[in-house]
Amino acid sequence: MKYHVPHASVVGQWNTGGNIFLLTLSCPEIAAEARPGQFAHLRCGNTLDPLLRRPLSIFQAEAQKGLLSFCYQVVGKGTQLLSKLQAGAQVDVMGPLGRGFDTEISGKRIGLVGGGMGIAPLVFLGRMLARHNQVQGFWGARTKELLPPLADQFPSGDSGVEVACGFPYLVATEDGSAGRQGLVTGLLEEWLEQEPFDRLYACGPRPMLAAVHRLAQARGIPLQVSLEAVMACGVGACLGCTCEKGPGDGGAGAEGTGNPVHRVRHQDAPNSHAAAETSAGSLAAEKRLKVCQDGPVFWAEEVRWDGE
Amino acid sequence: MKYHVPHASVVGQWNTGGNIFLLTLSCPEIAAEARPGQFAHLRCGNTLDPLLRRPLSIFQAEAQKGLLSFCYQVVGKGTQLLSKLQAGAQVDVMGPLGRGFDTEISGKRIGLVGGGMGIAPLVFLGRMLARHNQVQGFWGARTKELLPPLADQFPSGDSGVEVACGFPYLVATEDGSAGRQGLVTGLLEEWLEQEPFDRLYACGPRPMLAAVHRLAQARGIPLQVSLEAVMACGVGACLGCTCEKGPGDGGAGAEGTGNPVHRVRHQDAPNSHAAAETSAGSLAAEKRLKVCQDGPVFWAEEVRWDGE
Amino acid sequence: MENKVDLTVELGGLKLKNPVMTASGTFAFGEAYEDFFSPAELGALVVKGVTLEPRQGNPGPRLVETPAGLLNAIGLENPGVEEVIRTYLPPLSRYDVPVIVNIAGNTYAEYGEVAARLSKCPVVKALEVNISCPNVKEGGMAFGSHPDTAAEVIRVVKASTGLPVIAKLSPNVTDIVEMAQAVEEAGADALSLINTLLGMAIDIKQKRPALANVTGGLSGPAVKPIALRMVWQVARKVKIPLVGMGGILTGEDALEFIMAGATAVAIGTGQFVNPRCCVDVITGIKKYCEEKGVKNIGELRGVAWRNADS
Amino acid sequence: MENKVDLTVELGGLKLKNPVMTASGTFAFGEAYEDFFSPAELGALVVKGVTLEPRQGNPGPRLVETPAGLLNAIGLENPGVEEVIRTYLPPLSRYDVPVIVNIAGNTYAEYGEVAARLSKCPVVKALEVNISCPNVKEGGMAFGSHPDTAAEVIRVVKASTGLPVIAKLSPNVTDIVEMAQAVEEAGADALSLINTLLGMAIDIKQKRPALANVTGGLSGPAVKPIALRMVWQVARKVKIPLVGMGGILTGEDALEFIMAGATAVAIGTGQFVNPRCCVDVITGIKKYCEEKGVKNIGELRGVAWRNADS
Ligand SMILES: Cc1cc2nc3c(=O)[nH]c(=O)nc-3n(C[C@H](O)[C@H](O)[C@H](O)COP(=O)(O)OP(=O)(O)OC[C@H]3O[C@@H](n4cnc5c(N)ncnc54)[C@H](O)[C@@H]3O)c2cc1C
Ligand SMILES: Cc1cc2nc3c(=O)[nH]c(=O)nc-3n(C[C@H](O)[C@H](O)[C@H](O)COP(=O)(O)OP(=O)(O)OC[C@H]3O[C@@H](n4cnc5c(N)ncnc54)[C@H](O)[C@@H]3O)c2cc1C
Ligand SMILES: Cc1cc2nc3c(=O)[nH]c(=O)nc-3n(C[C@H](O)[C@H](O)[C@H](O)COP(=O)(O)O)c2cc1C
Ligand SMILES: Cc1cc2nc3c(=O)[nH]c(=O)nc-3n(C[C@H](O)[C@H](O)[C@H](O)COP(=O)(O)O)c2cc1C
Ligand code: FES
Ligand code: FES
Repeated sequence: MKYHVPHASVVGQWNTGGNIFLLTLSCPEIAAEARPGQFAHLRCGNTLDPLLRRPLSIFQAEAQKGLLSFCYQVVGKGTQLLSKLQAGAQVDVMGPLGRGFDTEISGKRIGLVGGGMGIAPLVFLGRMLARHNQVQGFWGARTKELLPPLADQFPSGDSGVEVACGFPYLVATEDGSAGRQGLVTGLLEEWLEQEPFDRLYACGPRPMLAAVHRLAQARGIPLQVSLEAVMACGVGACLGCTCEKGPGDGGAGAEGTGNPVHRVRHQDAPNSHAAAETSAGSLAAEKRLKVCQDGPVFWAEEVRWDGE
Repeated sequence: MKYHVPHASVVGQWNTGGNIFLLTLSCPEIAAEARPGQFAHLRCGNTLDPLLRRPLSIFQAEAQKGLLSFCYQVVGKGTQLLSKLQAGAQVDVMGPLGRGFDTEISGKRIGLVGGGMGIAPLVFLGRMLARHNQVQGFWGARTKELLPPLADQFPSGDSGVEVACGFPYLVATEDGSAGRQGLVTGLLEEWLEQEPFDRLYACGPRPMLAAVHRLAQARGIPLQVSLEAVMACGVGACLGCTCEKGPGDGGAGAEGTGNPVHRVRHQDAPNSHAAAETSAGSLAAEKRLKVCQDGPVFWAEEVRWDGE
Repeated sequence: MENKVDLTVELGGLKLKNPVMTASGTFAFGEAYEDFFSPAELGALVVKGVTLEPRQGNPGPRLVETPAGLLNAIGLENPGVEEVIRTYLPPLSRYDVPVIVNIAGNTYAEYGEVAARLSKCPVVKALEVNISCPNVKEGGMAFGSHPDTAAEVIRVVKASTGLPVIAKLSPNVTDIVEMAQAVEEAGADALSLINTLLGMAIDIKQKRPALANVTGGLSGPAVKPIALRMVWQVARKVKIPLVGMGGILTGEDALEFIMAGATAVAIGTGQFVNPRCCVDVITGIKKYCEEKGVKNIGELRGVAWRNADS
Repeated sequence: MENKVDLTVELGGLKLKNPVMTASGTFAFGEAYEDFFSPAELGALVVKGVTLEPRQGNPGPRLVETPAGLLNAIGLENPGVEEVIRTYLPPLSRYDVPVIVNIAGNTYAEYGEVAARLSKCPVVKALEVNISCPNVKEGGMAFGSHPDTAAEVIRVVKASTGLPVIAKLSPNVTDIVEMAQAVEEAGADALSLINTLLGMAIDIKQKRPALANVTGGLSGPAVKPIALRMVWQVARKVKIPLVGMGGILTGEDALEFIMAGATAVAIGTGQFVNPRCCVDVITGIKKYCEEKGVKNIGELRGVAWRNADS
């Protein structure tokens, strides 16, 4: 079930110092159903400029407290307006939207690879997976200020949200201002030389995803990636966000989509070619993938990489 | 001189309870030059919707403190956005604009007739005129909530602005919720039966202005009116606000315009047909009146009433 | 409530319970917004443009936001008429709402063929003929830019179907009235106006067009004044009913179109802003009518024309 | 600073110190914004449309705000060419800026007559021929809607003046390229695009058109995608330079037009939003060039075309 909450109230907003913000809303409906990898679609301001909603990954959902958090970077006018909201303000939110990460896995070694704001959904995912699996995070960014708030920096008391990862992670920055200097995929590659993973999850810029895909493919490790696209509707109505389909089918799906169309059989491996239940709602099942509805999380094989 | 102050800071905003607000800005440039009857042109919000500025009469200007106040009613999206601003916020203001009321007068009996938000500029005017003249106000509104804040209701301490009228006034409301029940022009007419005025000033809805004009004309009392018009530029550039010229010329001008084009000779009576200095800037001197530049204050004879 | 104000309208023989429809291409095939409201609340459901063969559409990026507007260059991505008939249309019979299918083609014959096939599909209650899509080289706007070709498309479609035919006009023309009259004469039962305005944006960081397709179609509140003017101009020059669209987000917006002469309205981009936009528009219209003592929505149709004349 | 980036451009023989001009009708006759910046900072000053006889313009209301846009129906209010020459133009000689006068007429002969009279006025450096005003029945858009009449106006004006002639095109046409080519062939030295789009708004409380004139011209950020597309389409199809306008508020907006192929840009509605808009646009362009190492603004002209081709 997707919800439209026109007046979710802001519980708190915290600025990490750079232009990264952590926004917490009281929004019990969405908080109760949100799964890692899903997103919400937010109006930024009440006027006709900006006109469209902005998609933000769910950074944390606490069903008991009814709280929903987002971690975002100010890049343009929408996020700029969002960043001005103070406790008590109201926001128009839709969610939870899209297909989240597959979390039906236990007793495995799992690697999470996040670049920049792509780390946001992986923190949520990792906290969940770490209960039954051995999770290792790899976080990368251009520079320190572009890393989302991690456990030690975050004043959990204030907004009532806890974001301590609860699993170990390594950090790489391109300028060396935090963690190792270099790309996060470098960290991953070194790790893989020592120790394997049973599954990888990645979210970040497309070149990073492509690199992780190459590493995973070479070693036969199942990989889920979360894609970005410019979106209008966020619910599969406009076909604005579609991308090309890869060789693998969508049958080896994930869960948590909230959309019956995508409640497909869960498979542990991505290449099982299980027959997906498709339906009229999913044009993309035929030709192209809707990032907002069939994704944003895909098995790497579902996506066309074209030698990237 | 007109100023553009892109970041005037909000000192305070006070809601009278209904949908009338009193906004005070720190804006020394404009506060130092603003004269009663002039207006400022404000951006409401920072996005492209609403696109245009909104004209608001100057309700109070305190040169020493550098404070500028507006008294406005929320009627649409611009004023709605303005009303959300809190102390510390910034507003983009242009001003002071237009030709204000003639204040070169002393030792006279003066009547001020204001309807609704039209009272705002007259309070500013009356405080100034009351120093050297005997001033009587007549304030009218549909109902009590639509009267701007008057002395007894206004927490002058908080925003640092004093708005006690400093002269007597009578109130009429159409529903009788404050003062006498009826139209403000009724109050004026009764008063005129007892005691004359040497000059009248009026600001309010057009039908009220027309009624005051008829009363004044019948008794030969010089009258200045402040007109409203939808405006784009506010400085005489777009010709969007023009209105038709009446039989009287603009020579018997007022002062405080800040625009050399309008620094015309001051006359005590409106019908003196003094030769106005016109210039290239004033198209309206030829054919039509620009409310934003030739006004918003006009001698009643300068305006075409057409039997209104 | 529903009984106090009569919101029913008639559109080319089709009776709608209220004048609010979806705009083609913004509602996919009907179920995307199911969690937010039921299509049964709509006057009519207009689905995505359908062509004879499946189409992949244009490469991405396909969307750019502009001030109070949206540029799209989807390029008529659709699974083709056969697949639409087999898979997408049958589930729509569960809603109590007339389904209108938007069609496009590369040639006159294709328009005719798509129309003929859809006519056999019982759930389809009318066809909206897109002669105005700015985002594909063939099927689209070329037909809609000249009265002769526009009329010919409508004649072919009319000859291929017994269903009511709504001609959807392009705003990218010098004289919208001439276009409207041409398709009316060719037999159109109603007109939809407007489709999107051809526009573009440039990404100055990359120094290239922001859309992969270079140009796209502009929709949303930015274009409302243009759409409304076209409805106004056409309203008195044709006898067939008009569906007004372009930037409608609220009941007030819809009422402007109705007062300009539209019989019904459609919501496109507004739906992306507010997932309950259609329902909010219906509610807004009803509320206005109740407050103003309007008994039948028909009383408001073209009322601004009468007041401007007087 | 000024020396680091070369912002000079040439427009039909006229050398401008930077590519930023005012749009006709939004700057009156040059002094309205004097307190905010000096016209001498501009590339060129384009003044309000002038006709042979004085015109009172349309009754009010003449303005309605729309989403990210403005509808105006001024109706070419102006004191007539004689009064303009006598009173309004001479004071402009005090600024070090080329003055361009926008002209309109009811007949070909009127266009010619106005052009001839202005040519004798030394302060005038070029004429911009408005064949596109949507707000007057005669002089305006009718000429600009057909290539033949548009070309004839330009031929008549060219025959009446030795000044550079800029043809200002209407966007309310099916094929802007055809219009551009027709006036180029008729001798235009440059093109301005675009004038306003014909639009309207309805006041639903009063149930009548919001403008007394019923329709008006839409300008501002809402129309930018359409204006930019027209500049893009025309840029490669004519040899004469283009002045791009429509919704420019920032240096970024201006750069989009330049990258689409415009030689200069003009600021209209943006001026009402920000009284220092023109100067801010100049600064914005300069800053971009400095940051990107652009030495001469000409390097950016049409660059998006080259990048889209590759
Ligand atoms: C499923 C999904 C989840 C996302 N989750 C997060 C998140 O958790 N945290 C976060 O900071 N950001 C996230 N994003 C990106 C976020 O949506 C954009 O940064 C935001 O929409 C920008 O809005 P704006 O108005 O501030 O910028 P705009 O003014 O719209 O654009 C500024 C710049 O950002 C680019 N941009 C705009 N929209 C997008 C988009 N959808 N994807 C990529 N680039 C874009 C533009 O091309 C432009 O260069 C997510 C995007 C998607 C699709
Ligand atoms: C010189 C001048 C001085 C003014 N001083 C004051 C003042 O001191 N206090 C105050 O409350 N208001 C004043 N006004 C009116 C004020 O400018 C409008 O109320 C305001 O612009 C409305 O903006 P909005 O976005 O809230 O409403 P919109 O959404 O723009 O419009 C809402 C309604 O108000 C009407 N409206 C819009 N603009 C104007 C206008 N300029 N004049 C009249 N009606 C308008 C519209 O037609 C519509 O019906 C003044 C107007 C002028 C021209
Ligand atoms: C994403 C998108 C896809 C569209 N697809 C179609 C289509 O397939 N067929 C069609 O006739 N119109 C299509 N349109 C045009 C709309 O139906 C409508 O005419 C236009 O968007 C104006 O209305 P709006 O401003 O309410 O969106 C599309 C519009 C958008 C925004
Ligand atoms: C109030 C107003 C008056 C205008 N008057 C004229 C005019 O006299 N002659 C003309 O050619 N264009 C006129 N225009 C059109 C502008 O010059 C410009 O082409 C158009 O507004 C688009 O640019 P913008 O979006 O920057 O305003 C006028 C526009 C406005 C808003
Ligand atoms: S954003 Fe509309 S289909 Fe994905
Ligand atoms: S508002 Fe532009 S001339 Fe008065």
